[in-house]
Amino acid sequence: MDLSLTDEQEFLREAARGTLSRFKIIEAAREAQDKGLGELPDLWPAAREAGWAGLLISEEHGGAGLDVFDAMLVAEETGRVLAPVPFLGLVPATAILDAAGYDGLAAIAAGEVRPVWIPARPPGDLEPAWTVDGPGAARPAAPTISGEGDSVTVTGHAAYVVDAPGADLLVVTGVDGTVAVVDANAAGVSVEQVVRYDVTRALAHVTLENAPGTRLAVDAAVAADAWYVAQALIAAEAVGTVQTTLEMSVQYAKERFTFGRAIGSYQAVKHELTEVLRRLENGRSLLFYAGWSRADAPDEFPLAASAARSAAGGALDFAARSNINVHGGIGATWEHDAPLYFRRAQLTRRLIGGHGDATDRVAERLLAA
Amino acid sequence: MDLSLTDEQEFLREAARGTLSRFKIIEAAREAQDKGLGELPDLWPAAREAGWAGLLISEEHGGAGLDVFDAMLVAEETGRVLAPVPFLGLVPATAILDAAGYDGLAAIAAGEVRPVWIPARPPGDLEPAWTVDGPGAARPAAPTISGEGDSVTVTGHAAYVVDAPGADLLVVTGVDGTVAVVDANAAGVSVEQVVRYDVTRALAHVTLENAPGTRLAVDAAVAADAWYVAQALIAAEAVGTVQTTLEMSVQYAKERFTFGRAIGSYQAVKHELTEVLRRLENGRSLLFYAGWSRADAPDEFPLAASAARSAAGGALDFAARSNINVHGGIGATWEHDAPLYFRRAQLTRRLIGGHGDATDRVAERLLAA
Amino acid sequence: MDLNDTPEQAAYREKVRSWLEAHSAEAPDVRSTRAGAEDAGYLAARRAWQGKLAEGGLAGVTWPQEFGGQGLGPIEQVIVNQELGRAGLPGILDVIGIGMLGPCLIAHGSDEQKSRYLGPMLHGDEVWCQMFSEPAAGSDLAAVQMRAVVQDDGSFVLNGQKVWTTNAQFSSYGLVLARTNVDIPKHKGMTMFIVPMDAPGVTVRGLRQISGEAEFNEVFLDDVRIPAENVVGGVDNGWGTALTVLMFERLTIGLGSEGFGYNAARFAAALSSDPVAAKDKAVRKALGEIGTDLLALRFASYRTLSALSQGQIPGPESGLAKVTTVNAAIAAGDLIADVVGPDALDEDNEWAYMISFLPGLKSAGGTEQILRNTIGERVLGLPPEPRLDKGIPFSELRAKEKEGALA
Amino acid sequence: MDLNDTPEQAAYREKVRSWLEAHSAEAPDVRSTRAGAEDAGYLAARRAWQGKLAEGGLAGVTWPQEFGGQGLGPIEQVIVNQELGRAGLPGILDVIGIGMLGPCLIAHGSDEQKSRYLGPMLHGDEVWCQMFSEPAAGSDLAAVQMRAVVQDDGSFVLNGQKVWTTNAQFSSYGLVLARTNVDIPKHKGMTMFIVPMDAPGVTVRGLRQISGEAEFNEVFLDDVRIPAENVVGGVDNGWGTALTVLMFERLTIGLGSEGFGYNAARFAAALSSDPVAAKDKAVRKALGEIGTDLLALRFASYRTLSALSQGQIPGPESGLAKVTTVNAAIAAGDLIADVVGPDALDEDNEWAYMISFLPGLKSAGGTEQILRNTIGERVLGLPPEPRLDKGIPFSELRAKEKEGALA
Repeated sequence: MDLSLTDEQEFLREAARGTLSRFKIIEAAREAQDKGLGELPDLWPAAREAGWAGLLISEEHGGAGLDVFDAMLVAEETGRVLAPVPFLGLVPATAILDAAGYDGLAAIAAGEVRPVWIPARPPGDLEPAWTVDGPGAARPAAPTISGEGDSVTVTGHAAYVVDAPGADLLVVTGVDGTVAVVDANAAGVSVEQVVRYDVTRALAHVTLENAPGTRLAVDAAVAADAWYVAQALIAAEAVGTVQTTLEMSVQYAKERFTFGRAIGSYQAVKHELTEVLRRLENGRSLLFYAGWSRADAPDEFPLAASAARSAAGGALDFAARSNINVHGGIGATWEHDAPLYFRRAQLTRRLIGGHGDATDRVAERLLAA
Repeated sequence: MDLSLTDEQEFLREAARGTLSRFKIIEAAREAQDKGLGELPDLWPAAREAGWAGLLISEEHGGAGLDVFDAMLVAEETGRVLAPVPFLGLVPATAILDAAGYDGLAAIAAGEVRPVWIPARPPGDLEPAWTVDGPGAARPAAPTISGEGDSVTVTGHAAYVVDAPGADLLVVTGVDGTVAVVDANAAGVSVEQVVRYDVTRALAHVTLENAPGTRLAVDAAVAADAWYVAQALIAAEAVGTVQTTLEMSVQYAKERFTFGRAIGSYQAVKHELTEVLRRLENGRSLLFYAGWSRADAPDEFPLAASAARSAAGGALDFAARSNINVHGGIGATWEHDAPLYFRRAQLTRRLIGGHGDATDRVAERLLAA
Repeated sequence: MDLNDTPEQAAYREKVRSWLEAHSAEAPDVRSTRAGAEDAGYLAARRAWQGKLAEGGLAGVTWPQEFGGQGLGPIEQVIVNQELGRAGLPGILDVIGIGMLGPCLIAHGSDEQKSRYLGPMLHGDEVWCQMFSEPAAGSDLAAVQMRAVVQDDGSFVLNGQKVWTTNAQFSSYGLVLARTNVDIPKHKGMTMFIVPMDAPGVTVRGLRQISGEAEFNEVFLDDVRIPAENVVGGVDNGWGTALTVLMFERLTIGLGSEGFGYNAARFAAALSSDPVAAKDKAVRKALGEIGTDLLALRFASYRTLSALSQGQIPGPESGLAKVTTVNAAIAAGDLIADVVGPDALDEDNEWAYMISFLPGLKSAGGTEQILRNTIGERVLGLPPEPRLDKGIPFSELRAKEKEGALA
Repeated sequence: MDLNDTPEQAAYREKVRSWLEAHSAEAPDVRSTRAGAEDAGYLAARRAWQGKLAEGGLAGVTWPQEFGGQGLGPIEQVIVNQELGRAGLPGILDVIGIGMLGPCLIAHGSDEQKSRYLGPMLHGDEVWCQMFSEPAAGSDLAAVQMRAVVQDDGSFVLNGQKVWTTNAQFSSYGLVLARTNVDIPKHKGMTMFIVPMDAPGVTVRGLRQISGEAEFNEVFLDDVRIPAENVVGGVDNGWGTALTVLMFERLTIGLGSEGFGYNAARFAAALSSDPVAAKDKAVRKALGEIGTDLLALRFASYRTLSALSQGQIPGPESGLAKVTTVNAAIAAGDLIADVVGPDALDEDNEWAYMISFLPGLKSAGGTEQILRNTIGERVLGLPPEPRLDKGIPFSELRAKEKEGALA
């Protein structure tokens, strides 16, 4: 029984933290809120250099051949600083492409070609079809992939696709659970960037109209796995963000005095922050479950990844609000950092199925067991 | 704008409190837990004497001709002391019988014949039929009332009918929303007393097999009204019980010292008890809404009564647990009073639709508006 | 239980309604004045309308007649508020001045102050703002650090910063709580001043909230010289004067209680158009709980009005209504954005604005924790927390805090 | 990340497993011993089984070899626990003695005490109970009032009441915290005693919980005379001795953490049979949240074990697992009873038993509030609450409390 990180994992995490620390991301995010996305640093060159593009790609194709748990360690670091790096949309795409033995893996591993995954939710006991994110409670059907053989055409729409702006390749799961790759610059492809509340999260609406694509040699299990990989990554990101907000809150609670006492000495504040810690630790425990099961017990991975997202997402919601509350009125002002984490929590809660769907999926798996 | 009680209402409330104070109900309930229901006092003679049987029956039929709000004042007092008096099952029955101009009203108003209402839930947007309480998430259909004209036969089953043990008349709503009266001693009628966790709440399973009955001249609106009258009464009862538990908790929090301070001086306890107060006050406000709308804005009564039950029921759940928590370990022992209120909260939460159904009905009415 | 007016109240209501019908054409439209400094024309119209309301007896309803008021009770003020709402007309511009600061001047001001300031305040010619809170004095208001140092000529020089100042950007005067004596315990060394907002050294800066809108201001005072005649209620007596303002603040909130526009019907309407959401039991459970809370507030406010009409002043427990409102609205924002999805978070969307506004509202006017302390102690009678700062000179407090000597 | 044993651990596990396979026929069935005094035969079988486990090296795994233990680490104890669970066999009867009180005797006891008591404890011949808590000393354990007055012959006479005493009804000895000096501050005047439960003046009374079952006991001491040689750790040094017990208590809980049998699969199974409930989004939301919490605990316990295997002792934050477990189980009880209806509240129903058991469990071993204080201070580094009882002689505390002089 040893859950400690290997030396390689420690190094990967420290390197990620070091890479991201070279950028003043939070400051840039505040600027971007006033002046536009152009204020954000371009983190992709640094990410390429750090080898994040090929983390999950097997070594024979030029990648590092690491596990999803390793990618989660990086995601925790990006979450800590709200890094606007196209990692969440990338990793599930590379998981599928690697499984398919896709031709262009070397260029992808090198970061020369950046793929993005269009989130597609696997069918469940209440929703028998593959669906994508869209407005409203009824989830739209995933795109249609037509044609026999390798060359296909793809038609459909997906809203709020994370990291789609600027991507080179779209990895599209069809309503039937098959997967195709579409060149983002191909005819019939529209990638419309949108901003929703959190400037550090790149989003686009993707529309495909008879777009030409290439079918990948993977079955629906690989497409489903990508969904849970994304859930695990969001969970890891969220754990990182919660860690940051808890540090902020604790620091302030020690320094801010009222009625002659540091506010952290009052039970109301102290117990709220221990509640953040409780949720954080539960989320972190489930990151281990997700990472372990992806490698060693794949049958449990959908449950583990969904639970991780549910717990970490709930922790982030709670921590982001709590952080503002502990800071009092000043924590709810434009110039303060606390709202940036709140914005992250608000948007992430509604992306890639949303936290609510992850919780429902936990129940579904438990009820079916 | 004057929400204060009239002199008559103040008198009714004081009289109810006085009547109930003549009995050592809580002590008897503890005894009954060990030795059986025979330890409970028979409150019915006192209730008759106080005129509760005829509260809602019009004066021309020998009753007091009062409003549901007045009955709620009495219910708040019965809730304060967990009085095992057959009031909750009686009042909706008399509301229907009075509306029907039922023959035997004088004897009922005098308390010589005691009717009980079999809770029947009016159809909603998700459940189009009249249903009764039963085990499981699927609510069973209400009994079938067959036959043309006044003489009918009734067949069906209803579980956990409050105050059914010892009742003389059953007021049965059919699956079609018509209503019939059945003599509890008639052929084909079985009333099987059951105890579920709260000895102060008389319950029975009622089975009707071609039981002879008399159709009442009321439409489905009257049958539906009875459901909401019951919701309003449960809400009032719960407000009374919460008031008692809050008083217990506050008293103990002032007297119990730990680490040199009364426990009520700690924020964790203080804020929990103000949360009980907040919920109590919201519940009480909705009692006014329910009482007012029943008399002056009947279209709003289903919403108001459902909201009152939802709020007061939630308050009772919270307060009953909080009361045990404030008392620490000793509050969770058999000899202590706190568990009696907890038992009341647990059972009531699942009777007559349950709190969850009331909350759903609030949403239904709001969505339909 | 009677939700109707007494005959006297009905007659008063009729009088108010008639006046409003006769003058409605003179009223500007209803619009937020929060960022109002940017639209001088609209502000001028609101000032003029306040003047007309004052002439018609609909401003300063509860002020004594000798100061231009009507000498009526809070229930008449509520009737005026209700009729304004019913007619879709804006009320007075200077709610803070007329509701809280004017009554404080009437209670504690000198005769000269009353005759100089109350008239222009009532008629909207001079708007006032309340300058109590500071960055390090929010929940613990008695911790104000703004210094007022007396000069040889008896005047005072003020230095320091105030924050969360509503309406400062278009106010003529501020009522300022400042510290005149640091050698005595913190509640005892404060003084209340009338500060002209155009005095040299006064700087007003908008304070943007999460939404990006400047709902409040920061106000900086740099060597602002204020004559001794501008002291309200006596030197070193500022805490008592401030408590009067806070008491009237609670009363004003009790009389208003519009719930910030957060009501069950509005939230339900946002969900009923989505047929999947409307049949989703989890959505309905959340909506039912939110709706129940907000419906309770309607009759809670009737209970407050009923108490007011019998001459009772709302106790601190009325603050629980704010807790209920804010938390229900937060839950509603979460629910609606969950159903609608990220489009609800578009900055131009009404729900995004609400979601951004609520975290600030949660701590505005005192945190939920402080409110629960107060209610637990004053309503439930629970013992207070130990106070470690009692009896210690203000000048020694910070040092003692830092070394943990108080704990 | 490796959930598997090291080679050494695997070998140990294999050894344990073999022993258990060889001796399983000698073991009694697994059954609660809480109300066990009523079944003397079963208790005798459990004592005998503990003796066999001790002979096989599977009891006192972490005790030093000189006292009959194995001198191994906590991870080997966990392996034993896991293998017992896997084989469906009961463990030792006297978890409290071997896990907490024996280690305390080893740390603080005299040589005579060690040689007299540890052997019979280890083999189940003499069961021990922990007698610390009192009606007025629960969260604030240092407030114990039980008096121990020294006599002319050096012996002590004990008077007072203990409560929440597990296993007292079949224990041979109790480790008793009592007050020997009331004229010094409360943490300083306590002494730890070994008390024979059959001494004249000791009365054990079952304490029934909400369910009606006596999960704990009250123990009354009336003029119980105890010789000086039964003092553990020195007169007036009882608080330090007690802290040792509490540290081993936390370790024991960290090693066990079976979650009281509350797990996600069990709760889901209770709901999956109801097809309407299984498709109800509100039910699923609640189940998903409960399940998520309980699933987290599985890997939380692996994290604890991983830390233990590296020689770290679990910190107070491991107490958060109990908070999560209890609150998730409470939510599960509510959910299941909502779906099943009142039949779930039939006293014979497993869910009624759980619903009755949880409110007591919530405050057993320290309330959630005290735990959150400790974690906030020791893990997050937040400042402590002001302590008003410091440095005040115990004999003056109650009077000062009552007059509010401490606040």
